[in-house]
Amino acid sequence: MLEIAGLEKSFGEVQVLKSIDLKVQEGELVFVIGPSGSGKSTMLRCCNRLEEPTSGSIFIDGQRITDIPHRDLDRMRLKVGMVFQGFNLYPQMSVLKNVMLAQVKALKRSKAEAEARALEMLDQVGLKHKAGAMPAELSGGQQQRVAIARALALDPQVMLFDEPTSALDPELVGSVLKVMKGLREKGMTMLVVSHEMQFAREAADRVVFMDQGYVAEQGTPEEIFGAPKSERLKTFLSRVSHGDVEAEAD
Amino acid sequence: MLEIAGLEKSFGEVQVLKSIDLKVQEGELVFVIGPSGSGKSTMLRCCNRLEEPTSGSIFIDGQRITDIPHRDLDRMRLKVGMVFQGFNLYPQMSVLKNVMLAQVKALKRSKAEAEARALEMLDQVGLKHKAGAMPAELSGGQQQRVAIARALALDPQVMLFDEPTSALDPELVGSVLKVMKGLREKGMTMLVVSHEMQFAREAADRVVFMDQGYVAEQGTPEEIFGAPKSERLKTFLSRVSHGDVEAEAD
Amino acid sequence: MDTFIQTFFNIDIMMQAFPLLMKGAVMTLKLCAVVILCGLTGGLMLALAALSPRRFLRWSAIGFIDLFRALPPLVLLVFVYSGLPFAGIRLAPFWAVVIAFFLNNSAYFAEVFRAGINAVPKGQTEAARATGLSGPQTLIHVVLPQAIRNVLPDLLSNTVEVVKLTSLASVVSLSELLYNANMARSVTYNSSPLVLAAGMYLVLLWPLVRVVSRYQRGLSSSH
Amino acid sequence: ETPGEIAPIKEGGYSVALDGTFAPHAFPSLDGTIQGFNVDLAAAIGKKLGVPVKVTAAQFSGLIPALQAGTYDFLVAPTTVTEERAQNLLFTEGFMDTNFRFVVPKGSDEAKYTSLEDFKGKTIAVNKGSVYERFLEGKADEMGWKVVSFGTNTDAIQAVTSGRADANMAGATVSAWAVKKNPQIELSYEYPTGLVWGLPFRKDDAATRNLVDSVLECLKTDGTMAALSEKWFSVTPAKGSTLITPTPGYGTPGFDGYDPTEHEITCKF
Amino acid sequence: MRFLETFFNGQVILNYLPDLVHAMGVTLGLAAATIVTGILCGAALACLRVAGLKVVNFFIIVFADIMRALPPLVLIMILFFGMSSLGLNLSGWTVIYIVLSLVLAAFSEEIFWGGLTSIPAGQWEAGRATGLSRAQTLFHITFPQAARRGIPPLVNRVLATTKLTALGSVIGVKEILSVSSSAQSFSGSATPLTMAAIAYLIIFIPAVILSHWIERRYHFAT
Ligand SMILES: Nc1ncnc2c1ncn2[C@@H]1O[C@H](COP(=O)(O)OP(=O)(O)OP(=O)(O)O)[C@@H](O)[C@H]1O
Ligand SMILES: Nc1ncnc2c1ncn2[C@@H]1O[C@H](COP(=O)(O)OP(=O)(O)OP(=O)(O)O)[C@@H](O)[C@H]1O
Ligand SMILES: [Mg+2]
Ligand SMILES: [Mg+2]
Repeated sequence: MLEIAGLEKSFGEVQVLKSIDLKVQEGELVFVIGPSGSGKSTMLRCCNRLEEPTSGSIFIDGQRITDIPHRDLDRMRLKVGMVFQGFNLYPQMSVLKNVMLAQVKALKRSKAEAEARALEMLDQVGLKHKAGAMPAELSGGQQQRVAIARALALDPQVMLFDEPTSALDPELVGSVLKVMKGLREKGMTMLVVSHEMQFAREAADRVVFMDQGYVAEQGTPEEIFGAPKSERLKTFLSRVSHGDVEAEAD
Repeated sequence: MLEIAGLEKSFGEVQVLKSIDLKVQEGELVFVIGPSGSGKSTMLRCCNRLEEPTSGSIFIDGQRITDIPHRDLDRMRLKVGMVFQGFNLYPQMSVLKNVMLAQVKALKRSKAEAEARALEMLDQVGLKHKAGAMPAELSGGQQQRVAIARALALDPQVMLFDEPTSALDPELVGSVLKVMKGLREKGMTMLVVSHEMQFAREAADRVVFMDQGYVAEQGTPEEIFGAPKSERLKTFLSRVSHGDVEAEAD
Repeated sequence: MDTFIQTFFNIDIMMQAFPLLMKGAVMTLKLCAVVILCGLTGGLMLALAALSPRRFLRWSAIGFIDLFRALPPLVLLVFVYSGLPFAGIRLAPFWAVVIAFFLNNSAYFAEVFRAGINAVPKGQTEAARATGLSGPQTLIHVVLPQAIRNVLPDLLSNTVEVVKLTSLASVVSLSELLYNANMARSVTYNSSPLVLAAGMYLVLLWPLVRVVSRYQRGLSSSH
Repeated sequence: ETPGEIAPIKEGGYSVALDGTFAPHAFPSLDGTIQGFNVDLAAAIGKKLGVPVKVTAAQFSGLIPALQAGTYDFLVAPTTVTEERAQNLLFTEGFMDTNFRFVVPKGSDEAKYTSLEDFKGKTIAVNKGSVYERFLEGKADEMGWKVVSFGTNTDAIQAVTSGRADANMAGATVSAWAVKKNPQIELSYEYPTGLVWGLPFRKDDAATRNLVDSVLECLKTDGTMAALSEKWFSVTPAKGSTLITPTPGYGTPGFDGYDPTEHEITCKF
Repeated sequence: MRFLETFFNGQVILNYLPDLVHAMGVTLGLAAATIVTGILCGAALACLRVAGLKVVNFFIIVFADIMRALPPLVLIMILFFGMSSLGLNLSGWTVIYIVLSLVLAAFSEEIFWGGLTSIPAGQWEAGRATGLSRAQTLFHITFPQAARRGIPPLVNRVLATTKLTALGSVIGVKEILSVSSSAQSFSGSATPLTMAAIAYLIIFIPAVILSHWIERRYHFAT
């Protein structure tokens, strides 16, 4: 479904991604973990060309998206749903309008159709009753679920999540993860950058560990968490799971 | 050291704190947990009168601070260090200036003295080398440690922490908790609102569970986490620790 | 085309008028110095009053701001200069201008400051108060520097306006740049002095305008 | 107030004002000082009274309120005496006649016009708020001309030179001066009005008005006015013209505020 | 009571009221036309600037700088007299309208642009990631936010610029100030000035109140 081959990306002099290869099968949920600055977000953003790859190819559903001309980008992006750490709901529109906007403007759905679909998606994330609310009136967890509904309403073939819960209070994380689990059960293909190890253990089909612009290790959750091979992954896991042991490298 | 007796607080019609009684002994580290909206922040903010209690008394070091007249509030607040979720460093000043400001303006220390003290405190939180940096150049964890240094530099008798790590990336949490652990070893009296259960287990002398404006349960970490009595606490603990099971109450 | 150049870009006439215009420019600068300073100070005070928790103070300040933003400065100036004497207050022209513009500018500046202060997160005040800083200390050391940074472009824009506004001072016989240009024009029957005056305004204000834009670019790159 | 009362001379002298963009009556030299017929007139008044007269130049909109407020003792701007103005201000007797004169582009047909009717259908530029504007507006329907008014007479003349208007109308002296200074225009028809220019005072200050009125009478008879006219207008006043003929009583006869008290003409104050 | 007679003379008020009411209409019309044109042009320029075309942006910046730095009177004189010596006769009303619109366009362009640059990148990305085009994202998402942020300074500018309609008196546009200063001169009374002040208050006080309402209405938490 999603295939990344030899992906490289530099910002000016700095090479952030150094040859990434990664496949996500249809219906698979792949988790990406790794230290800050290892290039997780950049890789994700390359997958819908929010960043332009420096070299390498990315295929979605067999179509090579890395050489699509700019004027066709918008159409391609409809196939890829993306959820950001910061939600990025449009503060000036109601929840319903947030979910409808791209349906009407990019997919050219009729208003009625878009509204029906929006309500359906809001229902799926458990927020149908908040359709009329403004984003600022929602908790972080609710905002993130709206962001998910917004992406889903466009019927994407793949969903990309960039740390969808890291800006949330602990109590609010659960509701978002629950929605993601629901998606998985419905067979959505998902690539998720996140530090929710517990969730990764339970729900992920595969876990990818990125380090310094490479895919350093990958495998089933059991392999990655139960029997990490590289030193770097071991250190990383211990740091993340007991937040208390090591000082951050300054 | 810190004693709260019969504390009540209403915002307009809504009573947020309904008779709170709590004692923190000298050198003790007390953890406050509880669901969102239960009044944890409000209670903390009453302790240095950022909120005015509606009724009840609070004593710090034997002095009743709830009837101090307004003009003496500033002096009282020097005895109580407070660290917020959002760090709230002053973005226009260097790290050093952040830590010096209140020393010079409120404590009337000389610049030289304030600077020496600031550097000492920055050293204690492991950030002496960042004294000249601007807050925006620091990671969240570093910013939070500067905020702690800023409070410590005023030689407070009690430190209050309101979710000091909840705005931090998981990898950055450790460094802040390490600093708090260091403080505990030095005998600082601390009242901490936080969801870092792991840390509470290891470091707290006592854990207080707040619910709907009451102290619903309290005890040693073993009692609270190992043998919770009330239903509410049990549900709360299961929600927080496996973020995946229950949807947030809307 | 030739008449156009003769009427608007006659170098000879510009040279003749230059000393007179320079005199005017000096008066304009003097006025600006005082007027801008007063406007900024007054605006800040008003903004603080408009944000005060005290109802009476707040509403008075808001009323003041709205009233003086609605009155044209020329009318205000004539009233100050010629109305106040009826109340037994006779002001020198310079001070009449200063007072009238103080009323007008501080209202405008107050709106700018108010927006700036509102944009400073509440947490900043709380953090400062929690470390024992007094209200005024918090304002001076923590809130204002950030507020001013938030609205620096607007402050400068407003300042540019004030400079241009000083051309009204001629109503009360202060011969500033524009009035002197008009005088020169009435002697020479030629508009070149006005173009020269425009050039002087440009020299005076362009740097300011540039700073505004530069600053805005700075803001955007830090986002 | 008693008719004919004359105020004592003010110790510290008088503060007077005019609009400084009104050549040849008051206009700047390029070094920034104000000169002109009315400036000299103010000085002559001061000389006769033996006290200083301080002349201030300001934009016209500020003059009248400041006079009313007592900032100025009187105005030395040439102000046409009209019925409406006389209701709010006191005037001295006319110090000179004010005829209206058209100014037109050099070499144009309009230069040969000899009556108001000739200007039918033309666009005429005029100084806003002047009696000329009033006059032209009042006759606009009858004469079928179009009136455009400008902030200053300089602008009105520029409207003629830039082709926005066919003619300009102003006081005869002003028009003559403009033509002298500006090669693009020439004089046309002069319309005799029978109106005069006087100096305005506050309504409640008849005593000072009377004082200055007597000074004007003196200046008219002792040759000062004639000399000023030659200096600024290059015209020797005709016998019987207002410039050299005192008017009986105080003020302008036929207008509000006229005080017919008879008195001797004297130059001793 | 000379004060009352000077500034509130009943006879004078009666005489000039009709003229002044008419002038209020002129001022209002001029102000409304200026506001609409100025803000629309400013918004269009700011949006154009987003496209990032170097040459175009250079001209926008130069335009905005000059319009903000030059006293509008000078522009008015040049456009009114200068253009007619080049054979283009614009009416006084048109000249004021053009110049004030340009000035307001320059200021509002800067305000909108400032607002646009302060919109978090995430908003752009969210729009683009859901398949909206650049123009759509600008139009539906970022510009509305920028405009709302710009409301307070924009209101300031709009008030200041529309009051500049008083410059119309210089070139014979019969707006409030022009009519009142004529009246002042005709009557020899300062009362018309009071009438002008009141006329301005009648127009602008509701405008200020409306602006407060707009500010509240379009304020949203972010
Ligand atoms: N637009 C950019 N310009 C320059 N450098 C960039 C840019 N975006 C990212 N980088 C750099 O690329 C590197 C990888 O960034 P990226 O955001 O992909 O890391 P990450 O693994 O997502 O980290 P985190 O867990 O902190 O989000 C970092 O060093 C970052 O500074
Ligand atoms: N200034 C205020 N005005 C009105 N209501 C307030 C105010 N501050 C807090 N509240 C209300 O008081 C209740 C308790 O808030 P508080 O912030 O103390 O909860 P908390 O336990 O700290 O929650 P969280 O974990 O989300 O921070 C909430 O219902 C909140 O909406
Ligand atoms: Mg990232
Ligand atoms: Mg809280």
